[in-house]
Amino acid sequence: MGWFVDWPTTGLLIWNLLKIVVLTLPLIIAVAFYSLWERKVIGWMQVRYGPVYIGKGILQPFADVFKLLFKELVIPAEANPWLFRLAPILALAPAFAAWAVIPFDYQTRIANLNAGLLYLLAMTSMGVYGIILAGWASNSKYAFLGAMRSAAQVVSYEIAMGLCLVGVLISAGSLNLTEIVEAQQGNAGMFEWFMWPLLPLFIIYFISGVAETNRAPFDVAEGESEIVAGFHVEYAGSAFALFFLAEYANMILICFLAALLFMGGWLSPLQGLGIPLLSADGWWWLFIKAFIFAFLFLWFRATFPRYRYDQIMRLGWKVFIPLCIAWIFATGIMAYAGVFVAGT
Amino acid sequence: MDLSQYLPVLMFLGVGTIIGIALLSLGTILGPRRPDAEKLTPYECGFGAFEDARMKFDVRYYLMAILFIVFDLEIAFIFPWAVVFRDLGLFGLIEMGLFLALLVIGFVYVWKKGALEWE
Amino acid sequence: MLDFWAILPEAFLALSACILLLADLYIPKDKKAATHYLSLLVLVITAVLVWRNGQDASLFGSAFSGMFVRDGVATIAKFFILVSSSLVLVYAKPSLEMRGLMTGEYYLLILFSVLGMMLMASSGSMLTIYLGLELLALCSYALVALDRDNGLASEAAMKYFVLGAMASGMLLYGMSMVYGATGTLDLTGIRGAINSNMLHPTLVLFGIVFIVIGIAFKFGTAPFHMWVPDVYQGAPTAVALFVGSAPKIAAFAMAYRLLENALGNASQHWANMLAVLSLLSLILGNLIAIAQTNFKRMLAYSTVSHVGFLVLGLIGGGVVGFSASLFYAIGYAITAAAAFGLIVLMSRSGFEAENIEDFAGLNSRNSWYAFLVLVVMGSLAGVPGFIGFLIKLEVLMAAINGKFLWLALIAGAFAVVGAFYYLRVIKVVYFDAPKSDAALVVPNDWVFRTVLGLNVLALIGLGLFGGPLLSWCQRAVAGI
Amino acid sequence: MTEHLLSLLIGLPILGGIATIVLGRNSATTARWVSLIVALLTLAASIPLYLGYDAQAGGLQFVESKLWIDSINAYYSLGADGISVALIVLTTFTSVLVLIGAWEAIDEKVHQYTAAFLFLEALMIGVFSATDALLFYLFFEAMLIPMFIIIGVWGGPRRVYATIKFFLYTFFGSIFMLIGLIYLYLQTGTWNLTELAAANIPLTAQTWLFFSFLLAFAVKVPMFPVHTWLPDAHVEAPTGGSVVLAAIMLKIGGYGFIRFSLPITPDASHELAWLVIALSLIAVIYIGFVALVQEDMKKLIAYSSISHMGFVTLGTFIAFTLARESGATDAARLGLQGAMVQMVSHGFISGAMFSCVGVLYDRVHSRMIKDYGGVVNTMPWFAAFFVFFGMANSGLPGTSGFVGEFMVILASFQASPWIAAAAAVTLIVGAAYTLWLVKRVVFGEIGNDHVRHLTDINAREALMLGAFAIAVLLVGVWPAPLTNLMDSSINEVVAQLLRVKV
Amino acid sequence: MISLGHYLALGAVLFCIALAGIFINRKNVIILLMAIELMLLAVNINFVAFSSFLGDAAGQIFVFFILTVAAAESAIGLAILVVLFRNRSTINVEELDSMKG
Repeated sequence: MGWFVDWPTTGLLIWNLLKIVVLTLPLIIAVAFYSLWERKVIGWMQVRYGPVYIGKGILQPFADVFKLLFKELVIPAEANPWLFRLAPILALAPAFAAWAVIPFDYQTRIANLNAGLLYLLAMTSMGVYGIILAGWASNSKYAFLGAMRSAAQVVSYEIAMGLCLVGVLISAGSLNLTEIVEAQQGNAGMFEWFMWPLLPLFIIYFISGVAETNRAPFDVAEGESEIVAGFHVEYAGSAFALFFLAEYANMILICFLAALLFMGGWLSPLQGLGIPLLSADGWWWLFIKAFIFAFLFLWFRATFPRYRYDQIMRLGWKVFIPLCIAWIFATGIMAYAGVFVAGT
Repeated sequence: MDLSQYLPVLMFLGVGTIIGIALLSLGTILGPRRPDAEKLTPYECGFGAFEDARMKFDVRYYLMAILFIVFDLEIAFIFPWAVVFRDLGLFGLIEMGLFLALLVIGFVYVWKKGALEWE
Repeated sequence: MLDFWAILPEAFLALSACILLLADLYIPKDKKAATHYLSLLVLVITAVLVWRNGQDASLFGSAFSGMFVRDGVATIAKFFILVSSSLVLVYAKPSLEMRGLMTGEYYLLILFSVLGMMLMASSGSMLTIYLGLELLALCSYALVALDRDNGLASEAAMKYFVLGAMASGMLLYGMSMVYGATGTLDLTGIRGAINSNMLHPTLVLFGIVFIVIGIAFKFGTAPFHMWVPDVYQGAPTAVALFVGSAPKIAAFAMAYRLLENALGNASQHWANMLAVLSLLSLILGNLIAIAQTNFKRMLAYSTVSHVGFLVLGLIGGGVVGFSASLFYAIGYAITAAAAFGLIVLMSRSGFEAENIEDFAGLNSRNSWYAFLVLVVMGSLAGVPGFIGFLIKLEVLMAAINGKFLWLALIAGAFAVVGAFYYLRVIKVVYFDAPKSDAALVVPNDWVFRTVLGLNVLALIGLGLFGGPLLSWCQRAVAGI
Repeated sequence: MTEHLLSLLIGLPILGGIATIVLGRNSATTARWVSLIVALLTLAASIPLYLGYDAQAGGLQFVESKLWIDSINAYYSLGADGISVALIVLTTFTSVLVLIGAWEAIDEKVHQYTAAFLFLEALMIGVFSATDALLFYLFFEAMLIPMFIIIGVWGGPRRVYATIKFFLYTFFGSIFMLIGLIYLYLQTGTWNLTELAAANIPLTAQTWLFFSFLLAFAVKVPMFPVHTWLPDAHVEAPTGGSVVLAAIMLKIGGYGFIRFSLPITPDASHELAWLVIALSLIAVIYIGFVALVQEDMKKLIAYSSISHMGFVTLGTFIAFTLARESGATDAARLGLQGAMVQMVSHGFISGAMFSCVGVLYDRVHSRMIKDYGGVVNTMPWFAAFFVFFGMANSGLPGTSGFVGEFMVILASFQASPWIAAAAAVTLIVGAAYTLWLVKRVVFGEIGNDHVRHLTDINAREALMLGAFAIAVLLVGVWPAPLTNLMDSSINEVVAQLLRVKV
Repeated sequence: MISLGHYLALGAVLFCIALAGIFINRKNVIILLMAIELMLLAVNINFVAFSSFLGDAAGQIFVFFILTVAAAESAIGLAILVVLFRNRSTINVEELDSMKG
C-alpha cells in the first residue's frame, strides 16, 4: 500500500470507511424495522395485528431478508442480463450515498459539503436512472410502462421539490445543510423554523417527497392491482431486495431532509427559551422529527385511496409548481421586506 | 475550497455500489437456479407476450421529459440567486422577478397549449 | 438607468414578444392575422427605437459592464435585421395561409430569433454572443420543423439542429481557449490581452481555428454548408425565407464582434483561414448550384457562394473590409428576401413553386412579375445597376485592398459562373413557353404585392443610389 | 439646357421605355408609336449635341458631374468629346431605324421589345458619355440585360444558347476589367478617366491592367480568339438585335480601347501592340475566309463584321508603332482616325446589311443563301439597296466603307508594308464574300417559289434602308464633318499614347 | 497534482469523442444528440478549468449559461426527433437522405 498512498492517507480512508459503515448498518436495520413498523401501523389502523409469528413479529423483517436472499434470482430470457443487474445497483447506491451529507448534529456527519443540497438533489435524481433501466432491461410491457410512468412522475415532482428548496435557500443563504439548520437557530423556539414562513413550500415539499418515492397515495407506477409492480415486476430475490432497500432508504432520507430543512433539524422546539433539558439541542430532536414524518408516510398509505395517474400529474404540474413559484416570489419579497431574517 | 470533504462522499458511493453488488451476488449464490422456459418469459396476464416490449410509447412522456429539462434548468438558475439573495438586495429581487415572470409566461403558455393535460 | 436606455429596443421587443405569446393564446385560429399584424407592428416599432437609439453617437458605448455594446455597427445591423424580418413576415403570410401553418408560434419564434440576432449584434462579451446566437439558433431549428407533418421539413430540421449545435459547440470550444489564454470574456479585454503580451499564442491560435469554424458554420460557408441546401429545400417557404435573409446580417455582426472587436490583433491568423473558406464557398456554391433543378436548393447553393463573397470583405479587414461585408450582408438579405418572395408569389395552395420550371413562361402570363424575377436574378448575379453589383464591388475592393488580389480574381471568375444559373431562371421566365394556359394566381394580398414590388424596386434604387447606405456602413464600422 | 444634354439623352429613352411598357401594354400600335416618338425625340435631342460640339476646341464638352457614391469617390460624370459625339449620334440614328425596321416584323410582346431597345439605347449613350470608370462599367454591363432579353425572347431557334453565350462571354471579360479598375482606384483614389489617364503606373501593373482591359474589350469588339459568341448571337438575334449589336455594341469595344487601354496603360499597350495587331490581322484575313464559306446570310455578315472590326483594332494599335517608334504622329493620327471612321461607317453598313437580311427574312423566314436567288426579279428596289450596301461592305470607293479601311491601310503602310499588305487582303476577300453573297441572293434565276412570290419593299422599309444608304454615301463622299468632329479628340488620344507614365 | 493541462486534455478527449460520435455514427440520431451534449461538457470542463486556474469567476458563469442552453437545445433536439420519427418512422441517420443535390 505504501507505494500507492502514504499511511496517513490510508488511515483517513479507513476512518472514513468506518464512519460509513457506522452509518450504513443502522440505516439498513432502520429500513428493516421501518417495513415492519409499516405493516404493524397499517394493521392497527385497519384493526388487525400485522406480523405476529416470528419472534412475536419483531423478527419478521429478518425472516423476509433471508427469504429474499434464498430465492431464485430470475433473469427473464428476453432481458438484457447486465443492464438488468445494473439497475438495482443504480437505484441503491445513490440512495445510500445521499446520506453522506446528512448532518445529525453540529459536528456529526460524514461529509460537510458546501454544496450539500446540490449533492442531495443530484443523488435523489439519480434514482430515476435505476427505474428507467429496470423497466427497459426487463423487456416486459408492465415493467416498461411502470418505468415510464414512474420516471415521469418522479421528474415532475422533482421540479416542485427543487422549487421548494429555493425557499429554504433564500431563508438560509447557504447550500450547506449544517448552515441551513444553524440558520433556524434563535430565541423563539420552534417559531424560528423555516416551516412557518415557508409553510406552503414545506407542505409541498413533503408531499412531493411522497410522490418522489412512489409511495401511496402516489404509487400508481407500482400499484399492485393496476400494473402489478411497475418497473420491478420482473425482479425477484435479492435484486428485488435492493429496490426495496433503496425505496425505504429514500423514504427515510426524505423524512430527515424535511426535518432538517424546515423543522430545524436537531434544534429543540424550545430552543432559546432556557428550559433545562428540553431547550437543549441534540440529535434526538432530529430523530423525533424524522420519526413523525416517517409515521406520516405510513399514515398516508393507510388512509388515502390511490390517485389516478392524470390526477397525480395534474397535482404536480398545475397545483404545486404554480404555488411554488408564487411562494418563492412571496418569500423573496418577505425576506426583502424583513418579515423574517434571511440568511445567517 | 476543501475538496477533501468529497472523499468520503466518493467512498460512500463506492460502498453503496459494493453493497448492491454483494447482495446481488449473495442472492445468486444462495438462491437456487432452476430456470425453465415459462419462468423466463416476461410477465403477462396469463398469455405469452405478443411482441417485443420495447414498443413506441406515448409522446406525452417525451413532452414531460422536455418540460422537465427546461424547468429543472430554471431551478438551477434560481439556486445561486437564492443563496446570495441577501447580498443582492432590491436589484436581485427585481432581476429574479423578471426571471420568474418569464418562467411563468412559459408556464402559462405550456398550460394553455394543453401540454400539461394527461388525459 | 443609462444601461436601460441602451437596451430599450431589445427590452421592448422582448416584452412585446412575451405579451404576444400570451395574447396569441386567446386569439382564435381563424383570426391569426391579428398576430401577424401585431408582430409586424412590434418589429416596426422596434426598428424605430433602434433608429432613434442609434442617432446620437455621443451615447455610444457599452452597458451592463461591457456585456452590451451600443455602437454604429450594432445600430445598422439591428435596423436591417428588423427591416428584413419585417419583409419576411409580409412575404410569409400568404405562404403560411396556403399551407395552413398560420400559427402564433411562427411569429413568436421569429420575434424571439430577431431578439437573439439583436443581442448578437450588440454583444460586448463572448457570453452575450453565445446567448444571442443560441436564441436565434434554437428558434430557427424549431421554425424549420414548424410543419409537423412534413417529412422533409423534420429531416431538414434534424440536420440543421445537429450541425448547428455542433457548430456552437465548436465556437464554444474556441471561446474557451481564447478565454483561457486571455482570462476574460470581454471582447475589448480580449483584444487588449492579445495585443499586449500574447501569453499563450498556441492557445489563441487553437481558439481562432474553432471560432472561425463556428462562424463558418453559421454563415454556411463551404465546407460547412451542408445544412444550407437541406434547410432551404425542406423548410416551409415562409421559414426558408427567414433563415435565408436576416441571419446573414446577424452572422456578420457575430463575425465582426469576434474577429474584429476581440481578435482584431490576430487578423493575420484568421484572414488566411477565411480566405480558404471563401475560396471553397465560391467554387462549391457556384458549381453545385448549376446542377440544381429545385429553385430553393439553387438559392441555397447560391447563398453559399454569396457568403463566399461576403467573407471576402472580412478577409480584407479594417474599416473598408468590414463595412463592405456589412454592406454585402444587408444587400444580400434584402435581395434574398425578395427572391423568396417570388417563390411565395408563384405558389398557390397545394402547389409550391419549387422547381425552376414552374417559372416557365411567366413573362407571357404576367410581365410585371417576370420583371421582378429579372431584377432579383440580375441583382443576385451582380449585374451593375442593381444592389448586387454594388455589394460585390465593395467586397472585391476590400479583398484587393487586403492584398488578396488572387482571391478577388477567382471570385470574379466565379461570379460569371454564378451568373449562368441566374440567367437560366431569367431564361425560363422570359424565353420558355408557359406550361399551362391557366392565369397566374397570385396571392390576393395587396400588402404582399406592394411590398414585394417595392422591395424589388429597392434593389434597383439601392443599386443606383446605394451610396448613402454604404457611407452609413462605413461610418458605423469606423465608429464615427 | 446644354449642361444637361447628355443626361437628357440618357434619361429620355429610359422614361420613354417605361412609358412604352405602361402605355403599350394592351396595344401593339400604341407601343410602336410611343417608342418611335421617343426615339425620334432622342435623335432630335442628339442634333444639338452634334451641332453644339465645338470641334475646334475639342476636349470634353457637355460635362456634368455630380457626386454619386461618396464613400468610394465615384461620380455621375458625363462628358463627350468628338468620338463620343459621333458614336452617340450613330446610336440615336440607328435606334430610330431599328424601331422602324421592327414595325411589322415583331408582333409578340411589342411593348417589351420596343422598350428593351429604348433602354438599350439609353445605356449605350451612357457608355459613350460616361467619364467615370465605374459609371462606364455600370452602363457597359447593364447593357447586357436588355440585349440578353432581346435575343432570348424574339430570337431564332437556338436563341437560348446564343444569348447565354453572349451574356457570359461579355460578363466574363468585363469582370476582370472591374477588378483592374478596382485596383486602379485603390492605387489612385479616383474613378475619373481623365485623372486615371494622368496617373503614373508601373509597367508590371500596366501590363496586368492592359490584359484586364483587353479581355473585356476584345470580347466586345470581338477579336479573334474570343469572337465565337458573335456569329451565334447575330444569327439567333432578331433583326433589330443584330443591327444594334453590329452597328453599336461592337463599337463599344473599340471605344473602350481608346478610352481605357490607350490613355491609362499606354506603355503596356505599346509593349503589347504587336499582340493586338497580330490578332487584328488574323481577324481581318482568317475570319474573312471563314465568312467566305458561310451558308447563312447573317452568319456571313457577322463574320464580315469581325473582319471589319479588325481594322478598328489594327488602326488603334498601329498608332503606337507609328507614334512611338517612328515618331510619325501624323500617320498615327491617320490610323486612329481611320479606325474611328471605320467604326462609324461599319455601324451604318452592318446595320444596313442586317436590315436587308431582315427584310428578306420577314418574307421568307429563311436566312439560308440557297433559299434565295434572283430576288432582283421580284424586288428590284430592294436589290438596288442590297447591291449598294454590298458594295459599301466590300469597301467600294465613294462609300463609307472605303474611307476607314483606306486610312487604316495607309497608316499601317508607314509602319510596315507587310502589315498593310496583309490588311489589304481584306479588300479582295471582303469583296469576294460580299459580292458572291449578293450574286447568289439577288441575281441569277429565280431560285424557288418563295422568291417568286416576294413583294418589294414598302415605304417603311424603303425609308429605313434609304436612311442607311444616305448615311453611307454621305460619309463616303464627304467624310469631313465626321473627321473634323473627331480631329481634336484624336489629337488628344495621340498625345495620351505618347505619354510615358511608367 | 492535477494540472491545467490534464483538464484541458480531458476536455480535448471528450471533444474528440463527441466529434467522432457525430461524424462516425451512422445509426442513431439519439447518439448524435448525446454527442452534442458531450461536446458541450467538454467545453464546460475547459471553462471551469480555466476559470479555476485563472481565479476568474466569469468562466464558471459561462458554464452555467452553457448548461442551460444545452438543456434547451436538447429539449428542442428531442422535440425535432419526435416529429421526425412520427413522419419517417425511423431515426436512422443513414435513412435521412431524401434531399440530395
